[in-house]
Amino acid sequence: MTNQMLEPITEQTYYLNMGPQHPSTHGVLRLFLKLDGEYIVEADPIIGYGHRGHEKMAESHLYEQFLPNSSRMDYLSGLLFNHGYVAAVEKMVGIEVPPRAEYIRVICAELNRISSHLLWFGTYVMDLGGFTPFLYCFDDRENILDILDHVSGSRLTYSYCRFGGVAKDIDDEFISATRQFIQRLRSRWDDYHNLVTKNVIFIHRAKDVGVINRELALRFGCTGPILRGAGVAYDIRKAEPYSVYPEMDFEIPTGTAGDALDRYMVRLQEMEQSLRIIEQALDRLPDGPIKAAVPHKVRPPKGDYYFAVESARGALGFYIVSDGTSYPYRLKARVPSYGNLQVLTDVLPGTLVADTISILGSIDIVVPEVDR
Amino acid sequence: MAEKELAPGPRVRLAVLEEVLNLCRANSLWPMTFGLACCAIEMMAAGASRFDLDRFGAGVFRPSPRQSDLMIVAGTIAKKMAPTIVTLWEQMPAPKWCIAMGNCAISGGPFEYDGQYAIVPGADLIVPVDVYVPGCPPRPEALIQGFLALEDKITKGEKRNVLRRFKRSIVKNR
Amino acid sequence: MTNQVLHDFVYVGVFLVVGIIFAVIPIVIAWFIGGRSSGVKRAETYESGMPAIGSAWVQFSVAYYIYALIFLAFDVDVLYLFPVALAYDKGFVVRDFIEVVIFISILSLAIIYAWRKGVFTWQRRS
Amino acid sequence: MSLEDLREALSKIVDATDIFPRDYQKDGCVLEIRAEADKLEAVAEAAREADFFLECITGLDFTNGLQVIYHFNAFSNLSRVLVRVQLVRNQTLSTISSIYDAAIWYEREVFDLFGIHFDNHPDLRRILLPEDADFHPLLKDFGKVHAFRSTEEIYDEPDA
Repeated sequence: MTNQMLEPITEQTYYLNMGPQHPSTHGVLRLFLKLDGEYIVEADPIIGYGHRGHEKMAESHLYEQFLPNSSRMDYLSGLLFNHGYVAAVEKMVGIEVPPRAEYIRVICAELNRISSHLLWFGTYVMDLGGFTPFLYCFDDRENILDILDHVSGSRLTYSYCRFGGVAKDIDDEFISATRQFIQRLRSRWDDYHNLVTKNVIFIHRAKDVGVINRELALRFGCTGPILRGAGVAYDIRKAEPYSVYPEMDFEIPTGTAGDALDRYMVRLQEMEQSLRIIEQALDRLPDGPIKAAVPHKVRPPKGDYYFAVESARGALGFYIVSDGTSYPYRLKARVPSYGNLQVLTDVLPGTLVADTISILGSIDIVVPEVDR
Repeated sequence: MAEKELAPGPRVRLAVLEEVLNLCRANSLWPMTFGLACCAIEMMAAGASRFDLDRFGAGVFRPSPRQSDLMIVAGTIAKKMAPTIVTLWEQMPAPKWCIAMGNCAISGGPFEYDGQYAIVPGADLIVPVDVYVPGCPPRPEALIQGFLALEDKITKGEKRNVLRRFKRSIVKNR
Repeated sequence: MTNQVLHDFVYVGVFLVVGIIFAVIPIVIAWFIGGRSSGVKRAETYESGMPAIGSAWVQFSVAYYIYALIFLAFDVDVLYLFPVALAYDKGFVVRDFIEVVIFISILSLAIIYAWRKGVFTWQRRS
Repeated sequence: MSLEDLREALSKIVDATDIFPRDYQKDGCVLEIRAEADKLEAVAEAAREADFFLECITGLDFTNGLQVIYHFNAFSNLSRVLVRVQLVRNQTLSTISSIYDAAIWYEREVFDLFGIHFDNHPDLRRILLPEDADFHPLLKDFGKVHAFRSTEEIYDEPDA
């Protein structure tokens, strides 16, 4: 009985808000952590700080008016979202897109994927403490932004894909700049590998950290580099081929253990595959019109449609219910980061606070895409 | 926002000293890393190697409001985020300025329509804004133009900012 | 007390007073000319913009305490090196060098011991 | 093929009239199942056995009641399955978060935006809107929308 009295009644767990304003949450994500010293007992990602109400907005706007919204959901792969939304509506209405426009869309989509992966690479390594790769990557990324700016007019939030094709034709300057960029980025790979992949500190921070195996990815609905890091070769460009991807020959890189290092390697190899796609698309670029004849106000027939596209973060799907008018009745964007982020509630408990930064960085989310 | 009660100024105001201090403050603005949405990426691009903000002494992005004297509201202000922005603004030490970057921070931008339930249409409804940088997202050069405009505001005139080599005013003798 | 000794203490006294003044003056100046910010949440603890939940005065693991001890081991070590630096190479250069090396190696034994015991590794609990 | 064994597993749960094969090219899913609210858990259990993952849960608001759409997909080609559950105005639905953990957030989002309650959900609270919000935005009677239709007007075949 006596030592019962000596038992100090003190609270053990410490609540920490890795809150909306934090350098490594890549936006306004709030991680509410229950800590026991350095170890995380429970993690609850609280989202909604970047919620703009895209889906409600779609219900009172024309299909054309929702075009700018589509690239502002995930502004890092804006063109992929744009392509997804436009292709979904085209499939509903049954518009036939000329081949040249399809090739241009694939080239620009892959360029946008590379720029999204480059930004992820820079900010991920900066979260782990290395500042120089951030400057290398932004330097490369600026080249892509110049190329896409030259043809679409904007650097980040594109409305380049239109119903029936693309807004502007690409010219020789675009093609030569892209070929130059491919050479330049290929010469960069060994810089990145020497600077980061072979760096022992980075390996210690990323190896066996945040292991997400196939079963966990299936339970949480994770897609994209997280799923491919766990060893599942699931890529919408191969699983549900769209546009001219069936004519491109590229592999889907996969990891084995599903830890942060595997996700890192998968994304780097994906950038190389995207370069291969761009090269093949440039070689086989057909001539011809870049936009099909499309009614001014698109009026899809009644019914519900689902169209999936592979965005830089995973399987992006647009589920549109149309009531025959030129306003969508309901538009649901199935964003990959929503499932990817939720896996944190299962992966984080038991790890260190320092590992949270590495896991969150390796999952690569964009918060306004999660919040829609 | 209620009539903005002016923050009490310094107890003793020495004109010459104030001018020298403003010259130093203008040329070493420390912004707070506080990106909400797409404009944050352009802010990072402005801080990166091509559009280097360090040329204006403003490249030191401090994560905590306690060590920064400039808040860049870069992105859409959701209603859930508004109280946090006000808290961060109040936790910043005295000589502090605010740049509203992008149309969402200026007036709600592309997401403002009647029936919008989720965003605060404009940062000036919750925090006193000094410089507005329009664009969706504004290019990094536009953000740098905003920085130069803020520096002129602090030193009350471009000609008095002797430490600066980049002339913002296009018209020669403004 | 011969006035020679008193004379020495004057130096110490002056040094002390100047030190204190040198520390206090910037605080006073800042109090006068510094700007003042206002706001309800101005004095709250900064936790990424959120109100802090729960108190920080909780029991935490002993590993932090051991870190502090190890830091102390080397901090005191540096303290002793200051006087050595003053009287270092006045003759007997080799002897002084060896003495300092022995002194530092004995103290760094504490670090090696702690390292072997695995204090620095944070196991990841599954 | 996991889609085949899912199809005959489902035929045991839901009577055959409610399973419609759909043409992938036209509307993106291969199979549509119209399930009642109480059969939902059995359908989710069958999907989990057939190695499908929960792609998303969507809420729909019609004049004659609400609908909740579950999309399941597999890590293989062209195998998206759509499960449609018709609800009356404030009928509660049973949660499938014990089978698919992804459902925890999807159901919280549907509750937050539509007000549909999922009973024995681990922590059913708002996820996107501020905690003190008292409205469900995506309902058609909230704010400005273009049209408020009934299910018959949207889906041609008569409601089963």
